[in-house]
Amino acid sequence: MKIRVLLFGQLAEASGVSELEMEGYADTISLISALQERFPTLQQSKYMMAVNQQMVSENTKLSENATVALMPPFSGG
Amino acid sequence: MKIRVLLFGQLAEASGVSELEMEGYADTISLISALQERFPTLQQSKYMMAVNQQMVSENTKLSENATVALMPPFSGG
Amino acid sequence: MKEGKPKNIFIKGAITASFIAESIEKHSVKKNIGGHSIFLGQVRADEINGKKVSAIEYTAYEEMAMQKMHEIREAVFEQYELTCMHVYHSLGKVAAGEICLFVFTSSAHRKAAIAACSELVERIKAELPVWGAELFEDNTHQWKVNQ
Amino acid sequence: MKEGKPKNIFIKGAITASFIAESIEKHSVKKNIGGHSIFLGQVRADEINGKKVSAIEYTAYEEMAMQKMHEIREAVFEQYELTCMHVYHSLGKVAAGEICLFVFTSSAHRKAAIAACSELVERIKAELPVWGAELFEDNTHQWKVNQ
Repeated sequence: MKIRVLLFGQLAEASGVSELEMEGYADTISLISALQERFPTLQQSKYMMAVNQQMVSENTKLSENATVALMPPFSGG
Repeated sequence: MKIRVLLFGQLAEASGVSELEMEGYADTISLISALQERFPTLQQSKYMMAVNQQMVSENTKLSENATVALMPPFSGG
Repeated sequence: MKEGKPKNIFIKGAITASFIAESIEKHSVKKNIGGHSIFLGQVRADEINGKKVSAIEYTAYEEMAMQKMHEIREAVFEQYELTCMHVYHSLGKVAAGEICLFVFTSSAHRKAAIAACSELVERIKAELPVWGAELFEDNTHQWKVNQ
Repeated sequence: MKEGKPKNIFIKGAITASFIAESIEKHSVKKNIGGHSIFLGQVRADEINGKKVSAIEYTAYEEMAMQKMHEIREAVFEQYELTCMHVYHSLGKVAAGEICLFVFTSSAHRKAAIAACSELVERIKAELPVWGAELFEDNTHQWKVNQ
Protein backbone atom coordinates (compact mmCIF):
# COMPACT_ATOMS: atom_id res chain seq x y z
CA MET A 1 0.00 0.00 0.00
CA LYS A 2 1.57 3.23 -1.20
CA ILE A 3 1.26 6.49 0.72
CA ARG A 4 2.31 9.88 -0.61
CA VAL A 5 3.81 12.10 2.08
CA LEU A 6 4.10 15.87 1.73
CA LEU A 7 6.18 18.09 4.00
CA PHE A 8 5.84 21.86 4.05
CA GLY A 9 7.58 24.99 5.30
CA GLN A 10 10.17 24.47 8.04
CA LEU A 11 9.46 20.70 8.02
CA ALA A 12 10.51 20.43 4.38
CA GLU A 13 13.49 22.62 5.11
CA ALA A 14 14.65 20.62 8.15
CA SER A 15 14.20 17.23 6.50
CA GLY A 16 15.55 18.33 3.12
CA VAL A 17 12.60 16.76 1.34
CA SER A 18 9.12 17.98 0.42
CA GLU A 19 7.56 14.87 -1.09
CA LEU A 20 8.21 11.15 -0.63
CA GLU A 21 6.52 7.82 -1.05
CA MET A 22 6.17 5.40 1.86
CA GLU A 23 4.90 1.86 1.67
CA GLY A 24 3.23 -0.51 4.13
CA TYR A 25 1.69 1.75 6.77
CA ALA A 26 -1.95 1.20 7.63
CA ASP A 27 -2.54 4.26 9.79
CA THR A 28 -1.07 7.64 10.60
CA ILE A 29 0.52 6.56 13.91
CA SER A 30 2.67 3.93 12.27
CA LEU A 31 3.50 6.24 9.37
CA ILE A 32 4.53 9.08 11.68
CA SER A 33 6.74 6.86 13.77
CA ALA A 34 8.53 5.67 10.62
CA LEU A 35 8.89 9.28 9.46
CA GLN A 36 10.30 10.34 12.83
CA GLU A 37 12.90 7.63 12.58
CA ARG A 38 13.90 8.83 9.16
CA PHE A 39 13.76 12.55 10.04
CA PRO A 40 14.60 12.89 13.75
CA THR A 41 13.95 16.68 13.72
CA LEU A 42 10.25 15.89 13.27
CA GLN A 43 10.08 14.89 16.94
CA GLN A 44 10.76 18.45 18.05
CA SER A 45 8.54 20.03 15.41
CA LYS A 46 5.04 21.42 15.82
CA TYR A 47 2.79 20.39 12.96
CA MET A 48 -0.72 19.54 11.89
CA MET A 49 -1.67 16.65 9.66
CA ALA A 50 -4.05 16.29 6.73
CA VAL A 51 -5.07 13.02 5.10
CA ASN A 52 -6.35 13.57 1.58
CA GLN A 53 -6.61 17.29 2.36
CA GLN A 54 -8.76 16.77 5.45
CA MET A 55 -7.27 17.86 8.75
CA VAL A 56 -6.99 14.95 11.20
CA SER A 57 -6.06 15.09 14.86
CA GLU A 58 -6.44 11.44 15.84
CA ASN A 59 -4.97 8.24 14.47
CA THR A 60 -6.46 7.72 11.03
CA LYS A 61 -6.58 4.64 8.77
CA LEU A 62 -4.78 5.05 5.47
CA SER A 63 -6.01 3.64 2.19
CA GLU A 64 -4.06 2.93 -0.99
CA ASN A 65 -2.61 6.11 -2.53
CA ALA A 66 -3.60 8.29 0.39
CA THR A 67 -1.82 11.64 0.63
CA VAL A 68 -0.59 12.60 4.08
CA ALA A 69 0.56 16.17 4.58
CA LEU A 70 2.61 17.38 7.56
CA MET A 71 2.13 21.09 7.97
CA PRO A 72 3.74 23.56 10.38
CA PRO A 73 1.53 26.37 11.74
CA PHE A 74 0.07 28.38 8.87
CA SER A 75 1.50 31.82 8.24
CA GLY A 76 -0.18 33.09 5.11
CA GLY A 77 -1.48 36.59 4.49
CA MET B 1 -26.29 93.05 12.57
CA LYS B 2 -25.85 90.97 9.44
CA ILE B 3 -26.35 87.20 9.44
CA ARG B 4 -25.47 84.91 6.53
CA VAL B 5 -27.98 82.09 6.12
CA LEU B 6 -27.21 78.93 4.15
CA LEU B 7 -29.83 76.40 3.06
CA PHE B 8 -28.91 72.94 1.78
CA GLY B 9 -30.41 69.96 -0.03
CA GLN B 10 -34.20 69.78 -0.06
CA LEU B 11 -34.41 73.02 1.96
CA ALA B 12 -32.61 74.96 -0.75
CA GLU B 13 -34.75 73.24 -3.34
CA ALA B 14 -38.06 74.00 -1.58
CA SER B 15 -37.22 77.61 -0.85
CA GLY B 16 -35.53 78.26 -4.17
CA VAL B 17 -32.58 79.87 -2.48
CA SER B 18 -29.32 78.53 -1.03
CA GLU B 19 -27.79 81.63 0.50
CA LEU B 20 -29.25 84.87 1.84
CA GLU B 21 -28.45 87.72 4.17
CA MET B 22 -30.72 88.61 7.09
CA GLU B 23 -30.40 91.61 9.30
CA GLY B 24 -31.47 92.41 12.87
CA TYR B 25 -31.83 89.00 14.54
CA ALA B 26 -30.06 88.49 17.83
CA ASP B 27 -30.58 84.76 18.25
CA THR B 28 -31.51 81.65 16.27
CA ILE B 29 -35.14 81.53 17.48
CA SER B 30 -35.93 84.96 16.10
CA LEU B 31 -34.01 84.24 12.92
CA ILE B 32 -35.82 80.95 12.34
CA SER B 33 -39.23 82.47 12.89
CA ALA B 34 -38.44 85.16 10.30
CA LEU B 35 -37.20 82.49 7.90
CA GLN B 36 -40.35 80.42 8.40
CA GLU B 37 -42.45 83.42 7.54
CA ARG B 38 -40.48 83.93 4.38
CA PHE B 39 -40.33 80.23 3.45
CA PRO B 40 -43.44 78.53 4.84
CA THR B 41 -42.26 75.05 3.73
CA LEU B 42 -39.57 75.28 6.40
CA GLN B 43 -42.22 74.62 9.05
CA GLN B 44 -42.79 71.12 7.74
CA SER B 45 -39.13 70.37 7.16
CA LYS B 46 -36.76 68.33 9.27
CA TYR B 47 -33.41 70.03 9.65
CA MET B 48 -30.41 70.59 11.88
CA MET B 49 -28.75 73.91 12.46
CA ALA B 50 -25.11 75.00 12.62
CA VAL B 51 -23.89 78.41 13.75
CA ASN B 52 -20.42 79.16 12.42
CA GLN B 53 -20.08 75.46 11.51
CA GLN B 54 -20.90 74.25 15.02
CA MET B 55 -24.05 72.19 15.41
CA VAL B 56 -26.52 73.82 17.81
CA SER B 57 -29.74 72.36 19.18
CA GLU B 58 -30.84 75.12 21.53
CA ASN B 59 -31.47 78.80 21.02
CA THR B 60 -28.12 80.44 20.30
CA LYS B 61 -27.05 84.09 20.36
CA LEU B 62 -25.87 85.41 17.03
CA SER B 63 -22.99 87.81 16.60
CA GLU B 64 -22.22 90.13 13.68
CA ASN B 65 -21.48 88.21 10.47
CA ALA B 66 -22.46 84.84 11.94
CA THR B 67 -23.19 82.08 9.44
CA VAL B 68 -26.29 80.02 10.17
CA ALA B 69 -26.76 76.83 8.16
CA LEU B 70 -30.04 74.91 7.94
CA MET B 71 -29.29 71.34 6.99
CA PRO B 72 -31.65 68.44 6.21
CA PRO B 73 -30.57 64.97 7.42
CA PHE B 74 -27.16 64.09 5.98
CA SER B 75 -27.05 61.55 3.18
CA GLY B 76 -23.45 61.40 2.06
CA GLY B 77 -21.49 58.27 1.19
CA MET C 1 0.46 60.86 8.95
CA LYS C 2 -1.27 63.31 11.21
CA GLU C 3 -1.93 66.66 9.59
CA GLY C 4 -2.53 69.99 11.23
CA LYS C 5 -5.05 71.45 8.81
CA PRO C 6 -8.34 70.37 7.24
CA LYS C 7 -7.74 68.66 3.90
CA ASN C 8 -10.00 68.89 0.91
CA ILE C 9 -11.80 65.54 0.74
CA PHE C 10 -14.02 66.43 -2.23
CA ILE C 11 -13.56 65.23 -5.78
CA LYS C 12 -15.63 66.52 -8.70
CA GLY C 13 -17.61 63.57 -10.09
CA ALA C 14 -16.84 59.86 -9.72
CA ILE C 15 -13.72 58.47 -8.04
CA THR C 16 -11.85 56.40 -10.62
CA ALA C 17 -10.20 53.01 -10.16
CA SER C 18 -6.94 54.49 -11.41
CA PHE C 19 -7.06 57.16 -8.69
CA ILE C 20 -7.49 54.38 -6.14
CA ALA C 21 -4.63 52.40 -7.67
CA GLU C 22 -2.31 55.41 -7.49
CA SER C 23 -3.25 55.94 -3.89
CA ILE C 24 -2.44 52.29 -3.06
CA GLU C 25 0.79 52.44 -5.04
CA LYS C 26 2.07 55.45 -3.08
CA HIS C 27 2.09 53.36 0.10
CA SER C 28 4.71 50.90 -1.14
CA VAL C 29 7.45 53.17 0.20
CA LYS C 30 5.99 52.92 3.73
CA LYS C 31 7.57 49.68 4.83
CA ASN C 32 6.09 49.67 8.30
CA ILE C 33 2.60 49.05 6.87
CA GLY C 34 1.27 45.49 7.20
CA GLY C 35 -2.36 45.98 6.21
CA HIS C 36 -4.61 48.36 4.30
CA SER C 37 -8.37 48.53 4.67
CA ILE C 38 -10.40 50.20 1.95
CA PHE C 39 -14.08 51.00 1.72
CA LEU C 40 -15.65 52.09 -1.56
CA GLY C 41 -19.17 53.40 -1.85
CA GLN C 42 -20.77 52.69 -5.23
CA VAL C 43 -23.96 54.25 -6.58
CA ARG C 44 -26.77 51.68 -6.86
CA ALA C 45 -29.35 51.71 -9.65
CA ASP C 46 -32.17 51.22 -7.13
CA GLU C 47 -35.68 50.90 -8.44
CA ILE C 48 -38.11 53.09 -6.51
CA ASN C 49 -41.80 53.02 -7.42
CA GLY C 50 -40.93 51.62 -10.83
CA LYS C 51 -38.31 54.28 -11.59
CA LYS C 52 -34.61 53.52 -11.78
CA VAL C 53 -31.87 55.64 -10.20
CA SER C 54 -29.45 56.65 -12.95
CA ALA C 55 -27.10 58.80 -10.81
CA ILE C 56 -26.71 60.56 -7.50
CA GLU C 57 -25.94 64.26 -7.42
CA TYR C 58 -23.98 65.24 -4.31
CA THR C 59 -23.84 68.65 -2.69
CA ALA C 60 -22.16 69.58 0.58
CA TYR C 61 -21.53 72.35 3.04
CA GLU C 62 -17.93 71.98 1.99
CA GLU C 63 -16.20 74.18 4.52
CA MET C 64 -18.00 72.59 7.46
CA ALA C 65 -17.59 69.07 6.07
CA MET C 66 -13.82 69.52 5.79
CA GLN C 67 -13.64 70.92 9.32
CA LYS C 68 -15.77 68.05 10.64
CA MET C 69 -13.69 65.50 8.74
CA HIS C 70 -10.60 67.04 10.28
CA GLU C 71 -12.04 66.46 13.78
CA ILE C 72 -13.02 62.88 12.91
CA ARG C 73 -9.55 62.25 11.47
CA GLU C 74 -7.84 63.48 14.65
CA ALA C 75 -10.14 61.40 16.85
CA VAL C 76 -9.62 58.21 14.83
CA PHE C 77 -5.84 58.72 14.79
CA GLU C 78 -6.01 59.03 18.61
CA GLN C 79 -8.00 55.84 18.89
CA TYR C 80 -6.16 53.50 16.52
CA GLU C 81 -2.52 52.84 15.70
CA LEU C 82 -2.60 54.01 12.10
CA THR C 83 0.15 54.97 9.72
CA CYS C 84 -2.14 56.65 7.14
CA MET C 85 -5.72 57.67 6.56
CA HIS C 86 -7.28 59.02 3.36
CA VAL C 87 -10.88 59.99 2.66
CA TYR C 88 -12.40 61.17 -0.63
CA HIS C 89 -16.04 61.97 -1.35
CA SER C 90 -17.58 62.90 -4.68
CA LEU C 91 -19.43 66.11 -5.38
CA GLY C 92 -21.74 66.61 -8.34
CA LYS C 93 -23.10 63.80 -10.46
CA VAL C 94 -21.97 60.18 -10.02
CA ALA C 95 -23.62 57.61 -12.30
CA ALA C 96 -24.92 54.24 -11.09
CA GLY C 97 -22.00 51.79 -10.97
CA GLU C 98 -19.48 54.55 -10.26
CA ILE C 99 -17.65 55.16 -6.99
CA CYS C 100 -18.61 58.09 -4.75
CA LEU C 101 -16.71 57.39 -1.50
CA PHE C 102 -13.15 56.13 -0.91
CA VAL C 103 -11.95 55.52 2.64
CA PHE C 104 -8.43 54.14 3.04
CA THR C 105 -6.63 53.29 6.30
CA SER C 106 -3.23 51.65 6.82
CA SER C 107 -1.53 50.21 9.86
CA ALA C 108 1.28 47.91 10.91
CA HIS C 109 -1.36 45.35 11.88
CA ARG C 110 -4.62 44.51 10.18
CA LYS C 111 -7.01 44.94 13.10
CA ALA C 112 -6.39 48.65 13.61
CA ALA C 113 -6.71 49.35 9.88
CA ILE C 114 -9.96 47.38 9.56
CA ALA C 115 -11.62 48.80 12.68
CA ALA C 116 -10.62 52.38 11.86
CA CYS C 117 -11.89 52.12 8.28
CA SER C 118 -15.23 50.77 9.38
CA GLU C 119 -15.62 53.46 12.04
CA LEU C 120 -14.70 56.19 9.56
CA VAL C 121 -17.39 55.05 7.12
CA GLU C 122 -20.06 55.20 9.82
CA ARG C 123 -18.96 58.62 11.03
CA ILE C 124 -18.71 60.04 7.50
CA LYS C 125 -22.28 58.97 6.74
CA ALA C 126 -23.64 60.24 10.04
CA GLU C 127 -21.67 63.42 10.61
CA LEU C 128 -20.62 65.06 7.34
CA PRO C 129 -22.98 67.70 5.92
CA VAL C 130 -23.33 66.07 2.51
CA TRP C 131 -26.55 65.43 0.59
CA GLY C 132 -27.34 63.09 -2.25
CA ALA C 133 -30.20 63.55 -4.70
CA GLU C 134 -31.13 60.32 -6.48
CA LEU C 135 -31.74 61.20 -10.12
CA PHE C 136 -34.14 59.01 -12.07
CA GLU C 137 -34.02 58.22 -15.75
CA ASP C 138 -37.08 60.45 -16.37
CA ASN C 139 -35.23 63.49 -14.96
CA THR C 140 -37.17 63.55 -11.70
CA HIS C 141 -35.31 63.05 -8.42
CA GLN C 142 -35.71 62.29 -4.75
CA TRP C 143 -33.49 63.03 -1.78
CA LYS C 144 -31.44 60.11 -0.54
CA VAL C 145 -31.94 58.92 3.04
CA ASN C 146 -29.04 57.24 4.84
CA GLN C 147 -29.80 54.08 6.78
CA MET D 1 -21.48 35.18 -7.63
CA LYS D 2 -21.44 31.74 -6.10
CA GLU D 3 -19.23 29.32 -7.95
CA GLY D 4 -19.37 25.56 -7.97
CA LYS D 5 -15.67 24.78 -8.18
CA PRO D 6 -12.53 25.76 -6.29
CA LYS D 7 -10.89 28.78 -7.92
CA ASN D 8 -7.20 29.41 -8.13
CA ILE D 9 -6.45 32.11 -5.59
CA PHE D 10 -2.68 32.13 -6.09
CA ILE D 11 -0.69 34.75 -7.95
CA LYS D 12 3.01 34.41 -8.69
CA GLY D 13 4.83 37.24 -6.89
CA ALA D 14 3.35 40.53 -5.69
CA ILE D 15 -0.21 41.68 -6.35
CA THR D 16 -0.05 44.93 -8.30
CA ALA D 17 -2.12 48.09 -7.83
CA SER D 18 -3.18 47.86 -11.47
CA PHE D 19 -4.54 44.34 -10.90
CA ILE D 20 -6.57 45.70 -7.98
CA ALA D 21 -7.80 48.63 -10.08
CA GLU D 22 -8.95 46.29 -12.85
CA SER D 23 -10.76 44.17 -10.33
CA ILE D 24 -12.57 47.24 -8.93
CA GLU D 25 -13.35 48.51 -12.41
CA LYS D 26 -15.05 45.25 -13.41
CA HIS D 27 -17.70 45.83 -10.76
CA SER D 28 -19.05 49.01 -12.32
CA VAL D 29 -21.46 46.92 -14.41
CA LYS D 30 -23.02 45.44 -11.25
CA LYS D 31 -25.47 48.16 -10.40
CA ASN D 32 -26.91 46.48 -7.35
CA ILE D 33 -23.63 46.98 -5.46
CA GLY D 34 -23.61 49.76 -2.86
CA GLY D 35 -20.34 49.06 -1.07
CA HIS D 36 -17.02 47.31 -1.54
CA SER D 37 -14.68 46.33 1.26
CA ILE D 38 -11.06 45.58 0.44
CA PHE D 39 -8.24 44.28 2.59
CA LEU D 40 -4.65 44.36 1.36
CA GLY D 41 -1.80 42.64 3.15
CA GLN D 42 1.54 44.38 2.62
CA VAL D 43 4.97 42.94 3.47
CA ARG D 44 6.61 44.83 6.34
CA ALA D 45 10.35 45.47 6.55
CA ASP D 46 10.40 44.35 10.19
CA GLU D 47 13.66 44.52 12.05
CA ILE D 48 14.34 41.30 13.96
CA ASN D 49 17.48 41.06 16.08
CA GLY D 50 19.06 43.87 14.11
CA LYS D 51 18.31 42.30 10.70
CA LYS D 52 15.79 43.74 8.30
CA VAL D 53 13.17 41.72 6.39
CA SER D 54 13.66 42.40 2.67
CA ALA D 55 10.93 40.04 1.38
CA ILE D 56 8.64 37.17 2.28
CA GLU D 57 8.74 33.98 0.27
CA TYR D 58 5.39 32.19 0.26
CA THR D 59 4.77 28.50 -0.33
CA ALA D 60 1.47 26.64 -0.04
CA TYR D 61 -0.19 23.28 -0.20
CA GLU D 62 -1.97 24.72 -3.19
CA GLU D 63 -4.56 22.03 -3.87
CA MET D 64 -5.68 21.90 -0.25
CA ALA D 65 -5.61 25.69 0.12
CA MET D 66 -7.90 26.11 -2.89
CA GLN D 67 -10.28 23.45 -1.57
CA LYS D 68 -10.28 25.06 1.88
CA MET D 69 -10.82 28.51 0.36
CA HIS D 70 -13.75 27.08 -1.57
CA GLU D 71 -15.34 25.90 1.70
CA ILE D 72 -14.70 29.26 3.38
CA ARG D 73 -16.18 31.06 0.38
CA GLU D 74 -19.36 28.99 0.48
CA ALA D 75 -19.73 29.51 4.23
CA VAL D 76 -19.24 33.27 4.01
CA PHE D 77 -21.72 33.52 1.11
CA GLU D 78 -24.23 31.67 3.31
CA GLN D 79 -23.66 34.03 6.18
CA TYR D 80 -23.67 37.43 4.47
CA GLU D 81 -25.72 39.01 1.67
CA LEU D 82 -22.88 39.43 -0.81
CA THR D 83 -22.90 40.05 -4.52
CA CYS D 84 -19.20 39.20 -5.07
CA MET D 85 -16.15 37.87 -3.28
CA HIS D 86 -12.58 37.70 -4.59
CA VAL D 87 -9.45 36.45 -2.83
CA TYR D 88 -5.87 36.47 -4.14
CA HIS D 89 -2.73 35.38 -2.31
CA SER D 90 0.85 35.64 -3.52
CA LEU D 91 3.20 32.70 -3.95
CA GLY D 92 6.97 33.04 -4.20
CA LYS D 93 8.87 36.16 -3.30
CA VAL D 94 7.12 39.42 -2.37
CA ALA D 95 9.39 42.35 -1.46
CA ALA D 96 8.81 44.62 1.54
CA GLY D 97 6.28 47.30 0.57
CA GLU D 98 4.56 45.01 -1.95
CA ILE D 99 1.11 43.48 -1.62
CA CYS D 100 0.72 39.76 -0.85
CA LEU D 101 -3.00 39.40 -0.03
CA PHE D 102 -6.07 40.94 -1.68
CA VAL D 103 -9.52 40.25 -0.24
CA PHE D 104 -12.46 41.96 -1.93
CA THR D 105 -16.15 41.73 -0.99
CA SER D 106 -19.13 43.60 -2.42
CA SER D 107 -22.72 43.95 -1.30
CA ALA D 108 -25.82 46.09 -1.72
CA HIS D 109 -25.17 47.49 1.77
CA ARG D 110 -21.90 48.34 3.43
CA LYS D 111 -22.25 46.32 6.64
CA ALA D 112 -22.33 42.92 4.96
CA ALA D 113 -19.35 43.75 2.75
CA ILE D 114 -17.27 45.05 5.67
CA ALA D 115 -18.08 42.20 8.06
CA ALA D 116 -17.52 39.51 5.41
CA CYS D 117 -14.17 40.98 4.35
CA SER D 118 -12.92 41.11 7.91
CA GLU D 119 -14.04 37.54 8.60
CA LEU D 120 -12.41 36.30 5.39
CA VAL D 121 -9.06 37.83 6.36
CA GLU D 122 -9.13 36.08 9.74
CA ARG D 123 -10.09 32.74 8.24
CA ILE D 124 -7.51 32.97 5.46
CA LYS D 125 -4.74 33.58 7.98
CA ALA D 126 -5.92 30.82 10.33
CA GLU D 127 -7.07 28.13 7.94
CA LEU D 128 -5.18 28.20 4.65
CA PRO D 129 -2.09 25.98 4.41
CA VAL D 130 0.26 28.76 3.36
CA TRP D 131 3.69 29.53 4.80
CA GLY D 132 5.81 32.63 4.69
CA ALA D 133 9.59 32.70 5.13
CA GLU D 134 10.90 36.13 6.08
CA LEU D 135 14.05 36.74 4.05
CA PHE D 136 16.66 39.06 5.53
CA GLU D 137 19.04 41.29 3.66
CA ASP D 138 21.97 38.99 4.55
CA ASN D 139 20.27 36.04 2.80
CA THR D 140 19.30 34.26 6.01
CA HIS D 141 15.62 33.73 6.80
CA GLN D 142 13.14 32.83 9.52
CA TRP D 143 9.66 31.37 9.33
CA LYS D 144 6.87 33.84 9.81
CA VAL D 145 4.45 33.33 12.72
CA ASN D 146 0.90 34.63 12.40
CA GLN D 147 -0.55 36.56 15.31
